Amino acid sequence: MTKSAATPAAPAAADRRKTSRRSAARPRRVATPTKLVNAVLGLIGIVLFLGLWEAVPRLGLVQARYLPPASEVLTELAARMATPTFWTALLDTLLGWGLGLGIAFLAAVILGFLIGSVPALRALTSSTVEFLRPIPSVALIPLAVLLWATDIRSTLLLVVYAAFWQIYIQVLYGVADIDPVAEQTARSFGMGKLARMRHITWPSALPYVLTGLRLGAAVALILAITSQLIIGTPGLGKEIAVAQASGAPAVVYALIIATGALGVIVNVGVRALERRVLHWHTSVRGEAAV
Amino acid sequence: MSHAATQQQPATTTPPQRRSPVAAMLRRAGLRLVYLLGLPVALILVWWWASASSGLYYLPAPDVIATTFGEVWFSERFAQDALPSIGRLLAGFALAAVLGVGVGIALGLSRSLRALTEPVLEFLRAIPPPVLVPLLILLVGVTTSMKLLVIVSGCIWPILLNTVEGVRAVDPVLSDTCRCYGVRGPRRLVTLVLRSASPQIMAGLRQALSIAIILMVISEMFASSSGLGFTIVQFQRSFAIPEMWSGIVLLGLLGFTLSVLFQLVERRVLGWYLGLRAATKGE
Amino acid sequence: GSSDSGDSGGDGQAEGELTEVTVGLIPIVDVAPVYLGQEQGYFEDHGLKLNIENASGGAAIVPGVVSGNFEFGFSNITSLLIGRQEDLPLKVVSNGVTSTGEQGADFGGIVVPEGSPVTDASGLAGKKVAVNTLQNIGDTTVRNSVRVAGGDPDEIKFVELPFPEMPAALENGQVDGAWLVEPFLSQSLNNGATEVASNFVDASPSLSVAQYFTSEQLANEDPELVESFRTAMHESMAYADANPEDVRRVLTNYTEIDQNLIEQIRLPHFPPEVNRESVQTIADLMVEDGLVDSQPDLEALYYE
Amino acid sequence: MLDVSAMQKIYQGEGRSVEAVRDLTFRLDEGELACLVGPSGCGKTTLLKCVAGLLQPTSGRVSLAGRPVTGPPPDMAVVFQEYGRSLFPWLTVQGNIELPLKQKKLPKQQRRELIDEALAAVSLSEFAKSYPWQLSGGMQQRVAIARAIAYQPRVLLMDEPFAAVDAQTRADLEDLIRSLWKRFQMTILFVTHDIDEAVYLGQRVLVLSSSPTVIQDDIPVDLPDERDQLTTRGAGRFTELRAKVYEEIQNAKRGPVSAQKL
Amino acid sequence: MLDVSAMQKIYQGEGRSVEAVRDLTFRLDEGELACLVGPSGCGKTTLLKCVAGLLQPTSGRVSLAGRPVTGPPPDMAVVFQEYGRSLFPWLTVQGNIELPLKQKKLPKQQRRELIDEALAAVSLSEFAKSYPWQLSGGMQQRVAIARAIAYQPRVLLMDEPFAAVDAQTRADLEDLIRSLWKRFQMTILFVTHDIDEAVYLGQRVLVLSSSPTVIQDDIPVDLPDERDQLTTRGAGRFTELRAKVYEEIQNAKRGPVSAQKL
Ligand SMILES: Nc1ncnc2c1ncn2[C@@H]1O[C@H](COP(=O)(O)OP(=O)(O)OP(=O)(O)O)[C@@H](O)[C@H]1O
Ligand SMILES: Nc1ncnc2c1ncn2[C@@H]1O[C@H](COP(=O)(O)OP(=O)(O)OP(=O)(O)O)[C@@H](O)[C@H]1O
Ligand SMILES: [Mg+2]
Ligand SMILES: [Mg+2]
Repeated sequence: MTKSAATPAAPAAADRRKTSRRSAARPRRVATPTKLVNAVLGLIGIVLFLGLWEAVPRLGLVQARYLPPASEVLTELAARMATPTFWTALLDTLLGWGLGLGIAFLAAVILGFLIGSVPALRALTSSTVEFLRPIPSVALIPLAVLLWATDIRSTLLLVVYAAFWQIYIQVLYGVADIDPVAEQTARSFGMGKLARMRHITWPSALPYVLTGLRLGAAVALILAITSQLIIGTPGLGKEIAVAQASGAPAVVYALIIATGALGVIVNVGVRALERRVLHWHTSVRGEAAV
Repeated sequence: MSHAATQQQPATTTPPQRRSPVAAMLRRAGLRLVYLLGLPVALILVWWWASASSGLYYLPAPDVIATTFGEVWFSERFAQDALPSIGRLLAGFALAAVLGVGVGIALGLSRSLRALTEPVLEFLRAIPPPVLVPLLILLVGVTTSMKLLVIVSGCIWPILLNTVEGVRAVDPVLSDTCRCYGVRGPRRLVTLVLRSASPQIMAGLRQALSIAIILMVISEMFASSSGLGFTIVQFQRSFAIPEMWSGIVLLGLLGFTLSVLFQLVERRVLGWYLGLRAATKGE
Repeated sequence: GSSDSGDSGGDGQAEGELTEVTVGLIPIVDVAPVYLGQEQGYFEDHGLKLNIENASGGAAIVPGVVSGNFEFGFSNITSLLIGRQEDLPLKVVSNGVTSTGEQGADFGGIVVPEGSPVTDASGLAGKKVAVNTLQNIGDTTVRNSVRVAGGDPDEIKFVELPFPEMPAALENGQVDGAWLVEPFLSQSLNNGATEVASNFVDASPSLSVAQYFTSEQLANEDPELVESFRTAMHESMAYADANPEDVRRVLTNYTEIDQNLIEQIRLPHFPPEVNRESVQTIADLMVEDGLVDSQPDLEALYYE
Repeated sequence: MLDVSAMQKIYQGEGRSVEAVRDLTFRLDEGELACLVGPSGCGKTTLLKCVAGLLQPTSGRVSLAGRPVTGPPPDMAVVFQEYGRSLFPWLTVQGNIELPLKQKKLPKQQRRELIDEALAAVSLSEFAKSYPWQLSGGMQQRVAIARAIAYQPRVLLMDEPFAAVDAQTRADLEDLIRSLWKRFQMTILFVTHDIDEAVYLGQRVLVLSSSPTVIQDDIPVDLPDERDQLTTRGAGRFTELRAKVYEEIQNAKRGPVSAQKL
Repeated sequence: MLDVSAMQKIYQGEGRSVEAVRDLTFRLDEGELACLVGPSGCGKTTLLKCVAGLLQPTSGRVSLAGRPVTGPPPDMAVVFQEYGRSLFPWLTVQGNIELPLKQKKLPKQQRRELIDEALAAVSLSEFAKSYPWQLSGGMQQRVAIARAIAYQPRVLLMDEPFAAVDAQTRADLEDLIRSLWKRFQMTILFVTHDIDEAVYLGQRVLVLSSSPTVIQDDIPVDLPDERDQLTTRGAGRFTELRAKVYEEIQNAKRGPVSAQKL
């Protein structure tokens, strides 16, 4: 909270006088330089990572024919990106991912709030939940194929099953983490269970929910790709499977980069969302310049 | 001034309406049993009905699975295949916990470090294990450490993310208190940062525990010749469907057992937190 | 896919009334005849419109066929035998690939890394050998090769490794030997590996390695459809067997294999008929290695 | 209106239990304003929470308007001692005040008026759009007060509501509470540490003994109803009452032994 | 010792900035005990945090013992206004007091003595093993005070440390602070809302104007050094000083215009 000295240079004395309480209320939305700094740092991180990747095969630590250097992979990716197949596959992946994540998120949030705030329900379900959670989505593949073959629903089953638990557990912990004083305040004003859930529990659990969303988003992406890879539903994963079966590592890694990039973009989105909906929370406001 | 933290005097404090303690205990135990088994029993019944009515080869009835379970797992296979896997699972989980919390604290405390690494970490996070495994085989080889790495690579994320968020959310008043009294370095980490992030870290660890089980299976789907995951995949590939389901049931039971153990640990670690919550409810 | 009507299929069907059938394949060299047959219009000639789904293996294809989501699938013979043994209603309708029968020139083989002391299959006893799936055609035929060469097959330490990872594992010394198929076989040989045996050839001079299959249910309900597929498939196989250059060309359509490698790889044979004798050999090997408890009922497997 | 009889509260902690309140019995009539004083840690907050239905007494009975209190009764507002934590950090000052009004289903226009009025009463009109964590301690406390008064409750429970504000503001707020009380005929239970404040505000002053807590004394404040910071506090009777309360608290602190003399 | 000159603090929030403190200049000599009073929200906490090195002033200079303050200086203790949140909920009362002592690397025996002594001074000896959330508000505040005095700091900053305790305890604690101050020759900056308290405790009373804040007045308290709750508060000079501070605060509240007259 006190770390940053990023306050702009002190305004001129005359200006300073004007900064009374009244004028202080004037909104002054500025594109914070910290945002820019963060973006630059992130880029540096990526460049370092790519540099490392480039170096490892070039220095002969692993054979380049099995792990092609980053430059080669990026060239391959650029070539792919010029083809419509790539974009169709990407769209297919995004569709499976988005739908699956959406369903999992809604279900997890609704069930998580419901079960998390009714202790009896929670006690009743916890053994089942703990039993079901560690069952790998991949084990459900035969079942999914049996039911829907390579239809998108197969992908959805796997994606929803995997992402649901991640969000659900976060929501459960989040629901438990309300400030009791806030909760009592709401109760004393006669707010019912539903109203409290909407106005108190939901905002207090939001940090957990957003972490759950970030976790779930990545897992959903992973499962979307994996199911395409194994079952062969259309999408990036299927392309990866073809490339793997053909012994073309440059293509495999190019597609992996595309996958990873999706992950990065998704994270940027969730972070932006977090800055909007959690601007009041210590974790976010602590980072605003003080 | 007298502050008599009066010890409870049984005669005056036991509410009269309560029945004998033994009966109450029995009732509580019964209730817990109902909570524990109620839903599973209901679900098994539904499964029974579904498998009977569908007649699907891939959906054997629960009694078939149960018999198979006994045949398959009450044998030396448990010691040969399951135990080493569980060992790897626990080792991987422990490693991920240490790494996740350690790195998470570093990232949570330093904004620039976080900005620097976040895109790369998010990139790595989005890579599915089935394509990550080949890379790990290439880099590490077909060894136990490769399997551990697969487990770590998957279950570190919930720990890491939750730790980062927990550390970021440290109460500024507590943080100021520490600064004032010159509490820094390792002591600050232990007494302030870790403890105050612990509810969220525990959420991450709980997530990671079941993910570790999943990744144990995945790590044994490649480059393996034994193990719980390998066995399940082998059953699946050789169309031994009831056997495959029995393996899945074992995974579930494993998850359940670990989560019960985890809960015990959690109750210790978060004792203050649970107490605080109960206290304000006046219990 | 849809195949509800009994009047579909059959030869000489009017154009435009094509029946859509879904075929579950793996994107490897072996299934080139399907793509060629599609190109040549054999399937259309028989009133079929193919809908190809690429899966990564039998785990996804067999349930698809059993449940009727796929009309036909592609799988190796060992998996089919195991499935049949487990009472899965599978029916082989056409041959898929067959070994070339030439030692050292088959589309699959056992290789050892450069400089390995192992010179023939018997040397693999006590060594770590990679196969793509354990308890399947790879390890049974490798064991057979070792046995034939005079080694002790029980001493081999098999490791399961996907084909794409094998060349690297070989080169990095993580395994002492590997059973490889094309294109990884040629790739590995290019990188200096040595071929010590052709395991398919060791098992049988003409081994039917993989087949196209359907479910018993479909076979009973819509024999005409199955018959059309079988005929078209046979025509495609014959065409592929006669036109290896076309096979190489069509590979660029559905795989990502490097162009240079495509020119090099050894193509399998594509005879339309299953060599039942070789299947019996495989079944015997499976019994010997304990993959199945009893001699599989081969007759039940074939669609007549 | 409010009836507390033989109330006991024991906190059951891990392994140890604390008897916070031993035996409290008192009545408050409709529209009464009573102040509650007592040594630190004697159980004032506990009592208040039991009255608010937020805690269940271990034994004894609390009833409000004839009905036993099992949960928070409607039309009640509470200002918590932990004012900072009772404000919702995700809502602005205005949002915090508005939330219970929304709950009451008041139309927007009326909500707006109530908010403006309440904020003006605690002189925070300019901070309507600020977040609680952007305010000083005293300002946060005033927001909590504003929220309670905007709600126009029939029962108002306040737990040391002026602890964090300066003397002048405190005096203003005291007058505010008295005027609201008269205007809306609320029933008010007011916890304070300031003896002058207790006497100035209340119609009665309830003195709690130190733990284990009983009612040490119940002192009626027979000052004229029209009170004024200067004249009332200057009156001789005020000083007398003040002294009496002071003395009772001294007795109270000497512990339950002296309390038993009652 | 403590030197604050032309200190200004502007809080930069999202989109808006608040000038909490405009221009503060004052000095505190080594071993001085100064009280800080001012209207709610005028910037007392802000000033204290700047002195403690927890906040960086936007402009101006704060220096302690000749060195500019950039971070919390060693040998300083702070009692925060948000006493409840400044206690570690996962440590017992004893653990909370012990933490800074451990950091000071005191041997176990000495730590134990200091803890016992501090707890006795705030009359909480019996609650050493309780957790902060098992205590009442006033008790929590006393734990925070105990932690500060057990630390035996050279500079002690206290932000309304007695807000949540009853009158009698408050008087006791006031005497405690004065006696500790004399014993250890600490430099104390003490924020309070209670004018009597400010006059009774301090050698000087600094009056802050309302926001944007400047020093409204700096009133030396020329009461004898030996003070006593009864006689000192009864003294005529006390009443005079009290009235003077009161008047200055009234002026202060009238806002920065009157402040500019200074
Ligand atoms: N959650 C709890 N668990 C155990 N003991 C508690 C709990 N809450 C309060 N107590 C105990 O109950 C007693 C009364 O607490 P309470 O908060 O009611 O006091 P209070 O009169 O409000 O004091 P203060 O004026 O300091 O706020 C105290 O001794 C305290 O230690
Ligand atoms: N984090 C913050 N962001 C924005 N404004 C703040 C912040 N903290 C304090 N302020 C503003 O600074 C001013 C001074 O606050 P400060 O807490 O110093 O007051 P104070 O004198 O301690 O008041 P009180 O006696 O009520 O505690 C207030 O107007 C407040 O709104
Ligand atoms: Mg209290
Ligand atoms: Mg303050």
